Parts: sequence; C-alpha cells; structure tokens
Amino acid sequence: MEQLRIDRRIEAILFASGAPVSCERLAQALGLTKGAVYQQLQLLEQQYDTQKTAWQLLRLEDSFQLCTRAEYAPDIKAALAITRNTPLSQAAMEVLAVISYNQPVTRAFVEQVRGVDCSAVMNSLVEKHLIEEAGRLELPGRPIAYRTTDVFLRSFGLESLEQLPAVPGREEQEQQTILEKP
Amino acid sequence: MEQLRIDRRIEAILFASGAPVSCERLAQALGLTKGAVYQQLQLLEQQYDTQKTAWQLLRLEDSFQLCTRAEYAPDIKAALAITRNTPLSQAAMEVLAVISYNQPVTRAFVEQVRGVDCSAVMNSLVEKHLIEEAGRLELPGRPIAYRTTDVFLRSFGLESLEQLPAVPGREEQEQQTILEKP
Amino acid sequence: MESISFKLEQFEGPLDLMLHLISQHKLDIFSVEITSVMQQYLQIIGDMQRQDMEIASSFLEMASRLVYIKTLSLLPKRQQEQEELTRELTGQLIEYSLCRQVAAVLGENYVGDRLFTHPAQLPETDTTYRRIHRLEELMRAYLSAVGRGQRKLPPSQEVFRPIVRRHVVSVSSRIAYLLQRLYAKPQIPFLQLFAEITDRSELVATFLAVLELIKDQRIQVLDDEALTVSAVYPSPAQPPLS
Repeated sequence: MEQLRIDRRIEAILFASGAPVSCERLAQALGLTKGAVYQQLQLLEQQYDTQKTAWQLLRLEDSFQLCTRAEYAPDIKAALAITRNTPLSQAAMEVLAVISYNQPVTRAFVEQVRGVDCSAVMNSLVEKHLIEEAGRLELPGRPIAYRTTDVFLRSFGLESLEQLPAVPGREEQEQQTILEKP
Repeated sequence: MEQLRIDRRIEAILFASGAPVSCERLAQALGLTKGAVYQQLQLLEQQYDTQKTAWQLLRLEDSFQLCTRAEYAPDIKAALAITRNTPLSQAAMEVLAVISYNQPVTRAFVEQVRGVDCSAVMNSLVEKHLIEEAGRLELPGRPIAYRTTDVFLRSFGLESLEQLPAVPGREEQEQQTILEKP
Repeated sequence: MESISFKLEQFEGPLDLMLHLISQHKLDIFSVEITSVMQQYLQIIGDMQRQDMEIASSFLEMASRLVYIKTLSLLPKRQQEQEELTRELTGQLIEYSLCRQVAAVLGENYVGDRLFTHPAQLPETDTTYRRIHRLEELMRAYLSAVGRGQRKLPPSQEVFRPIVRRHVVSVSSRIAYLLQRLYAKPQIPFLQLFAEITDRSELVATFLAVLELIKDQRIQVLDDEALTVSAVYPSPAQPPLS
C-alpha cells in the first residue's frame, strides 16, 4: 500500500475529532515526535491561509482544531435554518402526543407505549424545545422525566395543558397510571 | 468584502453540519440553482480525489457528506482512542438485509423471514442510526414501518439503494409480497 | 444416535438450524426432502429436552409446527393441508437462505467502522421549533401511538391485582365439590363439570380433581357419546368432607 502523507493523517484525525487534539496525542498516535507534528501543523496552517480554504487551523494552548472561518457563518446558519423548519415526523408527533397526555413521563414509558427505541426522536424534541426535562422520578434508577414546554403549547395553539382535547376511549383510570407506573 | 467562492461556501456548510446535506438545501441556502450546486459538488469530488485529501465527498441519494477515507481509520482510532470497533453481528446483518431490500417494512415481516424475535436487534440498529422509523403502514394494528438511513448507505459504501447487490434468483413478483404480508 | 455437538445459541433461530441440517447433508434446498430434515430437527430438540437443556421458545415453536405437519401426513384426508404447510416452510427456508446470502454480501462491503464523519460544529443558533400545528394532528398521533385498544399502555395496578392476590383453587376443594355433586346426581356429562367455571385456576383444579378421582377409582368416565362422569359403585362416593 502507498504510504500515507503525514499531513493528511493529521488532517484526518483533526477532521474526525472536531474537538481540539493535543500535539502530544497526535505525535503518539502517529508514532512521531512532537516537533515533527508541530512542523506539519504549521505547514497546514499556512496552506489553509494561502489557499483560503473554508476551514482554518485553530490553536488553543497546545491543542489544535479544525474550524470553519467566521465569514462562512451566514451560509451555515442559512442551511441550518432550513433544517430547523422541517416539519415533525410521524414518530416525533407520536412521541410528543404520548408525552403531552402522560407527563411527566420517562423515556422508558414512551418506548413501552410505542414499542420502539425513541431516544433519537426525544433528543430532537428537546433540541427543538418542544419538551424538556422535569426532574427525576422516584422510581428504581431514578429515571429522568419529561414534560412539554411553552413552545409546545404555542405550536398547537394551546393556552394551557388543560385545553388538550379528550381522547376518545381514554379513561380516567389511565390518567392515574402515570403516577403508579413502574 | 471579498466575494467568497461558491465551492468554499459549499465546503463550509458540509464541514460544519457534519451530517449529509441535500443538494436542494445547499441550493436554497446559497441562493443558487440545484444544477449549479451539483456542478460544484462534482468538481469538489474530483479535486478531493486527485489531491488525495484525508476526506472525501460521499453521495448518499440526493445528499452529500464529507467523511474521512477508510485508509485513515487506524490513525483516527489510535488518536481518539476509539474502541467501538465491534463489527455488526450476524443477526444485525440479516435484519439489515431484510429491511434494505423490502423497505418500508414492519418488524413482524423481518421476524417472519428470520423466524425469531428481532426487537432487540432492531432497537440497536435504530440506536446506531442504521435504520429509522418510516411512519406506519395501513394494515391492521397500524404497525410501524422501518427503512434504512443514509448512515446505512455510507456504512456499506452505497450511493443509493439502487446500488444494492442483486439478490440471487429474486423475481419481480417477490417484490410485490411486501404489500400483501400480514 | 448422533450426539449433540452444538448449542442452539450458535444458531440465529430455528430456520438457521434447519438450513444447517440441510447443508450438512448436502441437500438441495429447492428440492429438499424436507421430512428427513424435520425428523432430525425434532430429534435434536427432543434430545435437548431430555437433557433438560434450555431451549428458546422459537425453536420449540418450530418443533410444534413440524409435529403438526407430521401429524397431518398420517391423516389421509389432510394430505393437501400437509403439502401446503410443507411448501410454506420450504418457501420460508428459501427466503431465509437468500436473506443470509445477501447479508454475507452486504457484510463484505461494510466500511461503517472505518469512515469518520465530522462532528457538527454549528454556530449558536435558536433551534426552537416554529411551525404551527392543528390540535387534531396531536390527537391522531396519540391514537396512532397507543393503538385503538390502548392495550400497549403500561397496565394499571388494577391489572396486577388478580396476579398479586391470586385466587388459588386447591385440587382437594374441587374433589370435595365434585363428589358432592355426584352424590346428588351420580352421572354428570363431563363438559358440564366445567360449564360454569370462568376462573382459570378453578378450571385447572377441577380437571386435576377429575383425574385424581379416576386414578383413585372413585369415579369413572363412561365411554358414551357425551363422556359421562359416573360415581363408582360399590364404593360409593363419600358424603362431602367439609
């Protein structure tokens, strides 16, 4: 196999890490001296600057990190805003519905109702500020409970949770189970 | 201010978002036509390949993503102390095979093909983002359907599902059975 | 007899085990003489049961399915059903073997553990959700999530009550009860003994009581059309004990 270039190997590590990586760690991973690594980093930095790449090499103490340049922030934000505006998926809507009717409620509860892993969906609902943590429940393992937020109320045109419409077939007794559920 | 180059702006968005970004979203964010963006993406791809950069441009259906080349994996794993090197289990591989060729597909269908309970395996594939929910099927009980993700495509070196290897002896008519199954 | 040289855990399920047996005997899956494989499968499961080894339910399920097919093959009038079920099973085996082949090809192309993406480095932005939805969407989603019967909701404590305070019916109490009834009316149709019972525990206890009484020759079952339980004379049923 062809020998990989050291600068590329450093770039690969910085790229995959995202976070700052110390010169020392780079040297260890590549089996090189810190000096040799440092020299390569300087060359990379120059190269990025002269070529005006979209990213730059940031130095923080003895660590290095690849980051996009500030002037590209508007483009990145524009792309991000579009993502944010994508409507909720069926799965997200269901998780939200289960939480809104049963809050405060654990992830395990939501997963039990739906029969599937819901962690990714719930994380994204937290990110969208539609649900939030509501302390821990006094149950084995002290699981985190979740509840809906004001953003949720606004999204569905509600003034309070009491305005949630009754679900046909849902009985009083089931409302109770929230507090008792394992 | 100096005009920023379009290819750099695309690179910045791809770099910062980490995840695949659709051609459409890039076009919207940059105020360009999809065609123009697509052309730039192709140039970037060539450029990365000829320069043998540490990262490559992957195409996943209509989306694009930057990711490192496989030959740098040992360096990255060494530097970032990544131990999650566990290959997918036989069971996971079989479930992926059934889902990728039949999607969208219910858990019951996967279990019928494999003759065993698959809920644990499927949950772990959801956690690994290799499969995701795809709404519910209009069948009795409205079961949740699953499909493969862009992580799946990336993990198996595919650009789209059409590149899935042909199933030996599989006939058109068998494609139909998906809709009829219980 | 061939000893068990493998563990069931090695197999992905009953279909996997059957494919293993097929390949071991170099049989062609498309023209496989499935009955010979069935025979072996049942033998393996049987051996394991005799050795008190733990067998996953899916393996037992397949065993009962095979036994059923085998039973049908002994009944002349059910040949057609037997053939259908056999075809279905063969079809399943073919489908599963395809699944395995595809999984193997996919597996060779797996690079998921060697490609690294760049973790997102997004500028601080407001990620608050801004779309407006109609309330009906939420309701529909709720009904969709919990299902019409809402059976998947974690059960309330009420449901556990019968389990916790399990109503245990003893066999001896049912023996007493049966003898009491037979004392009043020496012949009772078998099914009538169970006619008014709704509780499972009571049902089981009553049946065990009948068996117990037969064993002790206190009662006998008359082989008439209705299967009548009859008190046995001349050792007449004793009056109720309690």
